[in-house]
Amino acid sequence: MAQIVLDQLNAKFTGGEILESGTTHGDEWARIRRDAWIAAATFLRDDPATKMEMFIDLTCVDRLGIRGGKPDAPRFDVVVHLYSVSHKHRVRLYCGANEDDAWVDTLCNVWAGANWYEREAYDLYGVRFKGHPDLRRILMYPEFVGHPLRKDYPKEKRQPLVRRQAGSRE
Amino acid sequence: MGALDWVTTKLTDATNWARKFSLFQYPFVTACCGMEFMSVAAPKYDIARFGAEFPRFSPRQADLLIIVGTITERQGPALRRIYDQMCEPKWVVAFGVCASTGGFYQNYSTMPGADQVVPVDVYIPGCPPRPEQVLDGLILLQERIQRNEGHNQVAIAVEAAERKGIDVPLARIRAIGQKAETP
Amino acid sequence: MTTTTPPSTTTPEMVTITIDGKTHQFPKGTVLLEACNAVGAEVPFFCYHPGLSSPAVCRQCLVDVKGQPKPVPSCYTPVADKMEVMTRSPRAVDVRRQMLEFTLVNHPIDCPICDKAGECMLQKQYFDWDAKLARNDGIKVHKAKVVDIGPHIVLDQERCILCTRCIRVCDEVAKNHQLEMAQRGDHEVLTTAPGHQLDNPYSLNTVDVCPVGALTAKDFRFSMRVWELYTTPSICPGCATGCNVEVHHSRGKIHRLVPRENLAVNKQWMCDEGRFTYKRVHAQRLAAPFSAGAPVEWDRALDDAGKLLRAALDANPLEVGVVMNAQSTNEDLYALAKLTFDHLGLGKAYLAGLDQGWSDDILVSADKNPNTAGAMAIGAGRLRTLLDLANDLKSGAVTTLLVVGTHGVLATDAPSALPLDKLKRLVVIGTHRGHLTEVAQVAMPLSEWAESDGTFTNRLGMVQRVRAAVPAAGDALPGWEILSHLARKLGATMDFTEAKAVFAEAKSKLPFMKEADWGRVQLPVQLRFAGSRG
Amino acid sequence: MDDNHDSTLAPSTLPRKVVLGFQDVEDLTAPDLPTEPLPLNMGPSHPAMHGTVRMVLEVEGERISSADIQIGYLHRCFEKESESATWTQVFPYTDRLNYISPMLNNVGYAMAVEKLLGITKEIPERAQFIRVIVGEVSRITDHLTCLGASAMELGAFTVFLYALKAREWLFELLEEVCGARLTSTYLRVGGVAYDLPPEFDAKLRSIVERTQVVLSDISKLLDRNRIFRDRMDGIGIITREDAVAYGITGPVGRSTGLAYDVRKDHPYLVYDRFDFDVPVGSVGDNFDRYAVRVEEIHQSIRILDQALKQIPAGPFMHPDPRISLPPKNEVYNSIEAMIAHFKNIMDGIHVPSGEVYSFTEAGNGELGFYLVSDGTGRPWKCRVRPPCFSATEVLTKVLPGLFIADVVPTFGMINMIGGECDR
Repeated sequence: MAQIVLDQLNAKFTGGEILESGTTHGDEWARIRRDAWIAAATFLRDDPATKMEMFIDLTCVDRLGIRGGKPDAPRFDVVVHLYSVSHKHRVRLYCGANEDDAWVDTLCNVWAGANWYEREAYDLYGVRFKGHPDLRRILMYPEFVGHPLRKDYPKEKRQPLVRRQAGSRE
Repeated sequence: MGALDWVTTKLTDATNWARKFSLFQYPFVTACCGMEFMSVAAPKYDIARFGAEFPRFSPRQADLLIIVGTITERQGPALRRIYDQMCEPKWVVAFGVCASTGGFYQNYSTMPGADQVVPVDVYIPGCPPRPEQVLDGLILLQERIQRNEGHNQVAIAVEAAERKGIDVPLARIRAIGQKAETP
Repeated sequence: MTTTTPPSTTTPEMVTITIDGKTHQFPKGTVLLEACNAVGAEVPFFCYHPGLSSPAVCRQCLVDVKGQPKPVPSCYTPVADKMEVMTRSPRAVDVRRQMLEFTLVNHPIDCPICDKAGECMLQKQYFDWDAKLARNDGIKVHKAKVVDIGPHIVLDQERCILCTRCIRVCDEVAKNHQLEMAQRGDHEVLTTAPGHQLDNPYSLNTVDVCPVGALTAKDFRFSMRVWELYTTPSICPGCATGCNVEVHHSRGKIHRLVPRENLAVNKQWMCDEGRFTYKRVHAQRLAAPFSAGAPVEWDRALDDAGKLLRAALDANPLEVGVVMNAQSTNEDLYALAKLTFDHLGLGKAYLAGLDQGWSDDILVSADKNPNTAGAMAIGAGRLRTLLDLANDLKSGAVTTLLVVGTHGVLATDAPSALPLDKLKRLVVIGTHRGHLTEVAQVAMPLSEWAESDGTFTNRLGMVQRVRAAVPAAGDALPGWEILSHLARKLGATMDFTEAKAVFAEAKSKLPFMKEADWGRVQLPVQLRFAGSRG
Repeated sequence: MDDNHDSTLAPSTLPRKVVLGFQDVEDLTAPDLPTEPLPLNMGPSHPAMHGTVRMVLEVEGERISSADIQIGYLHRCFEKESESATWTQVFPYTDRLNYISPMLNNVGYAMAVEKLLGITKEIPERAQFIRVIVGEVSRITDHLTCLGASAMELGAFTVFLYALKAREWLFELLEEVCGARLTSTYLRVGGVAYDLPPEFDAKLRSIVERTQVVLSDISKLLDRNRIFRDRMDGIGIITREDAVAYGITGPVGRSTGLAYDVRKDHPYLVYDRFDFDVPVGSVGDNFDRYAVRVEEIHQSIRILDQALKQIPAGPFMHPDPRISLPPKNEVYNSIEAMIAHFKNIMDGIHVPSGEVYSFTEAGNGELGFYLVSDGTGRPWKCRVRPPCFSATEVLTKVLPGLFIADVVPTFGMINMIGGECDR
């Protein structure tokens, strides 16, 4: 359906910036090299044939020890979903980042909406977004330590801000 | 002095009777249960029939804190502050399982029951509880009030304990929403 | 089994066969079922087991072979040249379904109360290959539900599907024919000889190989549902054999050990004794640091320990002794050796460990310590025995002792041969409470084998990976961490931040760890999602 | 259908005059009024903040100069919980995302898993119609609640009572369908849990008629109401460009003139068989959002009417025994069904490994589910794309320049739902 988007991408970026691309379950996706992240996004937004002007979603996947995954794949994938209101087609972009240098360039200057989504991804996964205007935690409180949606964060590890004196329940 | 006892007990009964039918509630509405709370306030299950129709959105004017919905760790200090701002005598109702025990949210962010932070008089289970259940819980509370029970007695005891030097939960509340260290 | 054994390379001669239309090459003599599973044309089975002989009694592995009048049991048929196998042909699938239906006719509706439910092969095969509703609603044949056939095992004859795996385990692994089939037809039952019990030292393997819940371990049954369990690969600390095991745990508590396939060490088996080594992780643990008999914070304990040792070193380094332990991981031992010999330049180091025990020529080794070989290699001849230590203590040649790992240093509680009374200073880093930790000036909690990452070196010199399965008891820390803190207190620079770093350094220094591999990070897998273990 | 709906109220045909109280805006901002910046904190326990948002406003006099919206007070770890639950066990969590319209979340999630399973086309037709019907009913409850609550926050308590009255009827209908008033968990992967109850058709029709009466009452109360209009007209304007850049969809997005409705642009289930319109605003202010929601309720009613006419008989669950549960009496009486039930419940449906993004039109806009499966019975990742997250984000840009009193209606018309925004 949106094969045109991938074709445009592959036609524009011939220097190996597009690591992979394909269609699974009817979704077009492309894996972008980290240094071309902004360029690819801007191109998709501005190119008349793709015109991905609507920012749908940005999140992150932690592939720590995922069964069936490639051993050398990066641990984190920043995943962006884009939509073109005029052409009514979508695309999903991946950008890998490894644990030791978990950062990706920010998309805030391409789509204003990316701001909070990137804050969330940073909050829950600890992936930094270079150039983000105000990279604070958004869902968790500032005192929270760690990044809870990482696979190695225990589900029930609470970090209370306040507790009542034990035993004072009637 | 029997006579005096008689007078005082009757006096307490009278005040309690007055209190239980003029509960000024502070609905601390956070989540799904709020929808059912609306239904309770709405015409069909008219909570006004029990003298608790008047929500006061200022803790200073309320004497019944209804905790409606999930309390997260981030919400905790705010809830505790609201509770501390209410004047004695005060009562607390946990509306729904999330406020009672955390419900099926057992994870890093949700608090396993609002009673981790404030003492609770009546727990209303259900996810969310049906309005009938809520009214039932309210009646339970009214009976407690008539019997002169309720955690406000406990709160006084806790204050006494605190005066004895047991550490004060309030003191452990940090200012909410400080700026995070930007990376 | 999830992994099939690679075809034996005894005969170099290869044969070409066609499986589901694709041609493959296999060494002559390969069992057809293994060939099929190796190439992904999965064939179900009950009675077949990679480590046992195949009697072809369950008829679940029937496949069509061109030219054969009827489907053949693939677990019994060796591959032959130009063989054409159809594992998915309608006839084969239908025949397998009918056999499965037969198996289910008399199977009790026990899943909700059955310990095997969740890792049951019968459930798996039915769901993968049949998934049709029952066609008969006759009365099921009833047999004995609770038969106490051994010290560790309970038998439920109704659930048994007569695959005879357990019989073959006793015959071929334990070399001890203790189980037998009795009766005929739908009254056939598994049983022991009258007056005898299933009590060989490998009896619990029958529970592992049992595809259904007929044989259940007394130690485990009704204690935990398997889909609540998480599994972490590790090594059995029971003896120097170093059997590969899976640690099954939930919410910080270990519930059982089961063997993990490693053809070079323990194949698919382990001994009953080893299965119970997990109990020591949760019993009598030293949970907090102690100084002068009172529980203290870590910093305080380390300070005191540092002061003690510093004083001793200033007084006379020759009187300072260090006791290593053959139960410690290579990492702990390496860190200790580095501190002792390289940094402090001490001469008196001793090796402790559990006493010798019984052994056989199957798996069990007389040396009951998992890492004696590693300790020896790291000590490089500088380690002496506890006997020497006793003498040194008597003669007063050693007045200060640093003990890392308490296993077997003393008899459990009573003061034993070691004359500790002569000691001026005693610092103990140990896992369990006991006389030693009580008399010590400073005692610090050490994490057990199942609580820390590291490697063991077994009697064959293989360096095998131990993984942390459960959080450490109380404040316990791994040895290398405690030692690097202690080193800092003693003015030595040994700052390891993770076990992997210790491993890497040890690997670069020690020849016997050259080929060792740390392996990848892996999260504990929930058994419910690991599928049936079979 | 639109008889008792005042057609002069179609968005963008209304007389507009940006007034505040009875003074012109300019008078309030005369330069001679000395002001100094003052930080003002609203929430998290502010009656109009739905208990889950904290706004740190900086005001100069009455005017807001900057706004810092702090969400996350209702972060219930939807993703972490989902990762430790089977695919079916995630449904209860989806109920509590947008808890005013749980059915729509159920639909979105179920369709995502089905897309990953590759059985989207095989869902029985009756199940698809049922999904549409309960979904639209939920949409009506969603909009009714939004309207009523916002009106109440502006002092129109009667409207709240009217809206709640109608919502109560719909809740009771849903209760007959799935046994729960609010948190339904009615859908399953491959269909729905139960068939529709008897006389559902008649009941729904009568409720719809009564609801339309209620709607006209609400319109009469609000549309000519000066207090209401003053807080609505020209307040909190969102431009179409912002809507696109921020990814704002649903009523809020459409109020800006962005004619994007998943049901129209990418029809799913059987929405392509119904004739309905997508109301679109022109200014993007609060009143457009109000009008769009009112109009959407009418469109939902149209869809319901057609769906009730077209719904076929037949199965309501996918036949595959590896997806749907066996009949209960079989489970208790035969080992085969017992095993099937056991595996379905304990192992969960085994979804092949892969990644999909599936999106539906929920009460607040495009509700997306981005699922990652590693081939086991539980999601490796179950990301939900919350529609009102973007809409709340844009407030940081919309609020500055408004007056403090405008925050409440603007925020109310954004219809930020804590469970969905914070997840």
